[in-house]
Amino acid sequence: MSTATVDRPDARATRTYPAYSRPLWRRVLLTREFAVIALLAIVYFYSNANVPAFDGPLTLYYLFLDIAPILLIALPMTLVIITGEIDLSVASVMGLSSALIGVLADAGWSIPTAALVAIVVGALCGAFNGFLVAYVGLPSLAVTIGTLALYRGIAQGLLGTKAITEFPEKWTDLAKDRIFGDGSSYPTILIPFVVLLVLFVWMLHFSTFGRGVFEIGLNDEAAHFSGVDVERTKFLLFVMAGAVSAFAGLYFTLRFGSARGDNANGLELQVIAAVLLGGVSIFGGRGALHGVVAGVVLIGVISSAMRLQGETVNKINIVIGVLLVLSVISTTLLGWAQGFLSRRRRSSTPISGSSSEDGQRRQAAAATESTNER
Amino acid sequence: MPGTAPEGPALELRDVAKSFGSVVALRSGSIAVTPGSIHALVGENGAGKSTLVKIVAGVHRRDSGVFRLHGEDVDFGSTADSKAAGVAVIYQEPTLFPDLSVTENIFMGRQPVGRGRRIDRAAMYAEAERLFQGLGVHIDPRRPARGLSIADQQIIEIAKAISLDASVLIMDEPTAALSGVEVERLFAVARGLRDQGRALVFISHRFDEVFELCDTVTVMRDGDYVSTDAIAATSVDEIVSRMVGREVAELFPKTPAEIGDVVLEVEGLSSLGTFHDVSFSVRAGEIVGLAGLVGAGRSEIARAVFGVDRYDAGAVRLAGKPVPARSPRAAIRAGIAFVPEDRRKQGLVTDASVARNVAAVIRRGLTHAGVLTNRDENRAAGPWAARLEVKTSALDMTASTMSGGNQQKVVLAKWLATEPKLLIIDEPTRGIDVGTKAEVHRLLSDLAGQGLAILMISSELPEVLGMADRVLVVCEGRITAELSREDATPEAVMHAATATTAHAIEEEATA
Amino acid sequence: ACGSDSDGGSDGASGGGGGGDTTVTFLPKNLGNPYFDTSSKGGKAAVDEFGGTFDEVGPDTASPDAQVQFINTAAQQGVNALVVSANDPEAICDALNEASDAGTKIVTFDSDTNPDCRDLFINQATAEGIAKAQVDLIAEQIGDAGEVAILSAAANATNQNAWIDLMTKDITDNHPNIKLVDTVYGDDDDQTSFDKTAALLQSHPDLKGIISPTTVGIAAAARYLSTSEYKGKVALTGLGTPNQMREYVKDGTVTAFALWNPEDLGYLAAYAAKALVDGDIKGDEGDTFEAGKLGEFTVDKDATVLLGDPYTFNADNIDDFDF
Amino acid sequence: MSTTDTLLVEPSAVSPTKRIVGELLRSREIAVAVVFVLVVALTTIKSPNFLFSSDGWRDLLLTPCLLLILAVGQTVVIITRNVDLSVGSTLGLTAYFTGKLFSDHPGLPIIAVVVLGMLFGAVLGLVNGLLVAIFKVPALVITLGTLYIYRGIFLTWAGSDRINAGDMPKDFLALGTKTILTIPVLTIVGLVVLAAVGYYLYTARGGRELYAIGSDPDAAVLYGLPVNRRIIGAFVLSGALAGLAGVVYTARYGTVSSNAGLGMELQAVGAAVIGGVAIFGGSGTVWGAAIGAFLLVTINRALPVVGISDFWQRAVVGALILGAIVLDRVLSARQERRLVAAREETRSSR
Ligand SMILES: Nc1ncnc2c1ncn2[C@@H]1O[C@H](COP(=O)(O)OP(=O)(O)OP(=O)(O)O)[C@@H](O)[C@H]1O
Ligand SMILES: Nc1ncnc2c1ncn2[C@@H]1O[C@H](COP(=O)(O)OP(=O)(O)OP(=O)(O)O)[C@@H](O)[C@H]1O
Ligand SMILES: [Mg+2]
Ligand SMILES: [Mg+2]
Repeated sequence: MSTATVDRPDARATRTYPAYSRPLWRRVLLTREFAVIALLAIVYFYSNANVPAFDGPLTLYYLFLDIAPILLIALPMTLVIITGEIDLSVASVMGLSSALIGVLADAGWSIPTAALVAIVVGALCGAFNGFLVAYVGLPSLAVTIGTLALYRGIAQGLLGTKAITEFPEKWTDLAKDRIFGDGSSYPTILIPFVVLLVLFVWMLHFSTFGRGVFEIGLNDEAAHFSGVDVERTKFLLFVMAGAVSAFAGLYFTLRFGSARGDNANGLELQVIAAVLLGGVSIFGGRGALHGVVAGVVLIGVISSAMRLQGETVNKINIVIGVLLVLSVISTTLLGWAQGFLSRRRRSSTPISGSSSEDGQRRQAAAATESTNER
Repeated sequence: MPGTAPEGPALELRDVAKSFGSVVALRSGSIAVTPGSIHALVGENGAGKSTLVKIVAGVHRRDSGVFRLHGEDVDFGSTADSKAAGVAVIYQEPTLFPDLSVTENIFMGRQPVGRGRRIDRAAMYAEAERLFQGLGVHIDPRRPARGLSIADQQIIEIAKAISLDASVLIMDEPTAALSGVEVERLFAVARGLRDQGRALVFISHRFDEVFELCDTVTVMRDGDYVSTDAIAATSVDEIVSRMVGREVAELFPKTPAEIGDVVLEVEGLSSLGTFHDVSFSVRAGEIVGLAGLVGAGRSEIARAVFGVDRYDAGAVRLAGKPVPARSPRAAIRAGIAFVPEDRRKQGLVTDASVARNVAAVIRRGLTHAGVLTNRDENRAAGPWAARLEVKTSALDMTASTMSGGNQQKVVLAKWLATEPKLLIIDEPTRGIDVGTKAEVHRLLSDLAGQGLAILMISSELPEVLGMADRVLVVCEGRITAELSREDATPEAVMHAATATTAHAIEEEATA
Repeated sequence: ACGSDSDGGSDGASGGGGGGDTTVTFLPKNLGNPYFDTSSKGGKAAVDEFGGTFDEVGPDTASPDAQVQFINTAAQQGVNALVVSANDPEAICDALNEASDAGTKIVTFDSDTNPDCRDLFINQATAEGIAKAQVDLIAEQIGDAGEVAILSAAANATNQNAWIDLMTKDITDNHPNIKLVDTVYGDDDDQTSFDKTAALLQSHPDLKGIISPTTVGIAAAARYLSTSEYKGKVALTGLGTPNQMREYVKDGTVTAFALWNPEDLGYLAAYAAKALVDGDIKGDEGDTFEAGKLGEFTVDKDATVLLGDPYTFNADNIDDFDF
Repeated sequence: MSTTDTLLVEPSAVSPTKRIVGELLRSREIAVAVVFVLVVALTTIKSPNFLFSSDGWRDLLLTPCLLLILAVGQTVVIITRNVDLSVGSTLGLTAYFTGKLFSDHPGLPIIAVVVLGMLFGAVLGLVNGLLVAIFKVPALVITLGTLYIYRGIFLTWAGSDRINAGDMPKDFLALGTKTILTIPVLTIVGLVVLAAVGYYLYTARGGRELYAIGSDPDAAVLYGLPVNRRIIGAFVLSGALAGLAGVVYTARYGTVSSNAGLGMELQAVGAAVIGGVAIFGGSGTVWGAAIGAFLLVTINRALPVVGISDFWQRAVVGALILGAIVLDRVLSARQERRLVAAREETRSSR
């Protein structure tokens, strides 16, 4: 082992450590996140050049409108999955929020108050999930399969056959407005998204709370032992997932000008697929928001380009599925390749005294050595 | 000497090498074990002992070198192969299936089958009871493995290995979690197997055990073979200096410290099923040792004080102020640091970097305007890692790549960084080699000298006696004795530790 | 799906122009629904006849948001005409309007949107006609008295709900002895419709008849009835395709059911789209256009074109049809 | 050695029969079964037809059959600490495959089609198993991927082609409702599958190894268990059973359209969870999952009968799933307290 030099350093000789074991470019470029971003760039530029009408003014605008709910929900979902939990009920919360806004608007409430109530109810739905998962200690997969049905059922029960479509034009237009005036590709929904993105990036990557989130995912017992409030952290994340989902439900309702109990049915799997594609480990403990955002946009771009090519949903599904499978097995494939390369190198050079410069490969090996644990 | 035995070695490895990625775990491991002998394998943490064991077991495949079993070249691709060839292994980390019954754990994959390959449960339970009887323990063969104490788990592992009826039995630190009585039983079983002509390999960091049980000892250092000697022809000092390649300073460098005010007061602490009416106090500059048998409930007391576990009654005060129950964070704020007994599961986030681990508890104070960056953590963690002489090439290396001793240093760095008033340290040197052990002891002594109050839990009697100013003995969840440094003799401690079971043990000894 | 090999809309910039190659995209409620498979077949036949480019796209489940994505895509491609069966009258409106702004002619068929979101609606039959035909069929089969129930598609399906309202009204007004006891929703899913039929029979032991105004629902209900003790005792009618229902008409589970020819519907929709694209019609009342083998059609009020009356299928005539 | 020591848990103090009865009474399966019986009883009081009519009796046994078969396969996978989300798509794909076989090869004997359908499902399962076992990647992600892929293949393959009752032999369709001694044939098939898998899991070495693998995968490797082979086997079984479910689907519903099996994966997981199968592997039985499937389906059928509107049904099902897992937690907490109390007792009696 590299560090096993046995002579004792002089008494209290303070040593210093380099902060990083590998150069900046390797830390930035050799990551899952970067791979997704690179793939996104490739697909985007390829489509721009080869897919008819992809370079048109509407493509990005529609793309953002379409993926906005997934983008929004992916933010809290990333944190939830990093703690090693999962929330399957998000799409049902969207549906519930949509139904609720419909019912309230129908009863003559103004949109902002109805929206506020819906978001509070969404947060409560998340709190219920969070309570059962964090404080009662039930497995989140099972709990949220239950609330997936429960919240959707309430949504459908609230509205029945009705679809409420009478919303003030002011608000439905706002959902589709563009930020920089006519012709721009950026819908207004990107404003709350960017605000939330900044908030979540800070929360996950630049706050003590986020450090706790990662630690819980890697080893919640150790996190608990060093003073991380595991329960409260998980609880809060589920509340956030609920509230953001309700907000996404609000957007969904206004964008389509239609409140229905079955709105956003099945969206949960799309969100999770996008998050996982963005490099978040389903075991928890690993992941970054830039990868997730790239993952969501990647799915959006592929769908959009394929639709423009005249492909229908079945082929798009196949491509997304294959991408998802490839994205997880790529880590293992990469590990194999690395192992193969280093074996070759070793066999060509005699076993040398270990050196510290290959620390990063050791880490990569450790990272790929994800066991079969869930 | 093994080479001189008449029928040749049962197990022989020569110049075996093994690397993981770019980590060379084993450079040239060699060992030759003759039938009818117990062969000790010793070396510092990370010397490659477990790796050698895992190669013999077929968990890993060696990169090069000779591997012979009963004179024949072998190459195991899986643990099933090694089992089939008559090799039984007790791994360093317990390998039980918590959801299955104790019996199934022993016989998994080779359950007795009756007609139609149907598992014969009755036969299996009977066989398990027979095994437990042989080991002199009482465990319900039907109970699930979940919830067993570490000692009981280790016993199951031993039963499992014995039941394989193997010609080669390898035990990787089987005694790390066992108390004196259990160790004795294990030794009796081991000697019995030796007398049946089997070859045993015994790995331990406790030299008294090595010298009591084994006949031959092989020393490893840094992935290399160093030497093999007959136990009778060597001494502890000799082996230690071969292991570390240098002289080890005094193992228990206890320096007298000035004892100050009461820092921790625990009053009437009780938790159903684990401990009762526990009261004690720790003063500044004082090292209080919690001694007792494994399973006595010492860790539980410590965990309750720190707020990780709940307790039903009682109060904890730090420097006169009450510490809220069930909140580690409140305990940390009050000035308590807690180094738990299970380093990998509780002490560290092994997949996180050294910097993040060291800064884990203090990071709240590292933010500026609510923003915390890697840079902040590195800046704060660096000096603490340096102060404890953590051996790592960079601060972003994950703790999982480090040896046990180094990991313990990271845990200590993390807690010392909080500048606590009280340090609770559970099994400070479990699974740590002599060299590092002395370092940890010196550190504890220094810290006490600086006025830190220390509550130390240890199953190693010499450690308690060597380090503690005052010894509290726990037996079955109650404090049965409080002994000053002068009064704390091994006999006094053991007597108190077995206060209620002394009778049974005597009986056992005479039986 | 059919026609997916055509590289749809590669000449996207040519929007509005009538010259020769008209691009028509069919967007049914969902793919894999035999009713729409048949209508798209008619649409393709028509487009092939007048020499345009046909494309069929669609989501895998009948939801409006998934449909909107395809409408948007059509707008981007600048297809000449989009022929849609709406999953929601309102939710897809804005998307349709945007497509319309981009120069695409919007034709709805089978299930309409709000009239101001499209250029033309091809009505398979008047809602009143459809409702009346089904009520009359069931009244005849149960002797104009007893409990009946409705097995519908999705709870929000526009056309379904319109028919259900009209049928309810028709029953109260004209059939005082018939009692409509329940409406359940099978979501146009075989399994759900099947299980909902079973539940209907359980919860209403005195049920005399079931009306299922959806092709998936009626087939599933027929399948359940044909294997149950209620076969021949509980009447079933509604809207179904002959191929799906042949089995059950022959074994006596179903006496008669209604439908228009979905192939003709698609065919007509495609020709109407062509007429709009070419500027032959604007969607004003009284406009007329030629629809190939179906002859001439006139635009009614609210920019609606009527295909004709629903046709009743029974054991005598069912073998004459193959769709 | 002396035998006078008090044992922590005394094995011989309780007679075997008493122990078995006690275990049974405490078991999760019984709790769910009781709820199931209650649901049936209450519904029958409201509407006697629900049980006491030939259709009611038949449907009670027949309707859960599809989910039962899926839940059995799902349970085997979950026991190994994995999950198979692709079963719904596999079901759809094999259902279509079955219909296609009949329409393209009208002469094919029914049994051959059943076997081919299961084989086809097994191949789809094998793909999952190989990916999960060889690449050591989470089953949740892999099977989420194959959920999309298989359904995409299904849609592409089927296109606008649809299987109607008329395409299939009458004998085959008759299987959907045929009964033997008032027990539907398909239910018998389901129960035979259940019994075979249940027997295997309880009494075969391979079955016990599945539990071991789920209980601690790392330990299973150290133990020398054939982990990869068993995991692949579990997925193949799950796939084959999903294939069988596809055949059953075709026989029962007589028509296959593009949304066959849509969303069934979550129901299968839900049935297993209700039946006490731990989502993190290592414990649970197929019997529990079977009762879970029966309960889930029967609740769904009972709600409209007792007059709960169509729209609230999913909410009730969700509440039921939550109730089941909370109940499980309460029961196991009680068990734990008992263990602690027992330890306390032995301690103070020494
Ligand atoms: N799977 C692995 N991947 C990477 N490195 C490993 C792996 N297993 C062991 N090592 C490294 O190989 C070296 C030898 O480890 P090993 O466990 O054999 O030591 P040991 O002598 O048993 O130590 P201890 O006394 O602490 O148990 C250590 O540096 C360890 O970090
Ligand atoms: N996971 C568990 N589930 C149930 N009981 C446990 C568990 N772990 C320990 N116990 C019980 O709690 C009591 C105290 O156990 P523990 O081994 O932690 O004591 P200890 O004195 O700290 O020993 P150690 O020397 O291992 O630190 C014992 O009776 C033991 O059987
Ligand atoms: Mg070791
Ligand atoms: Mg302890």
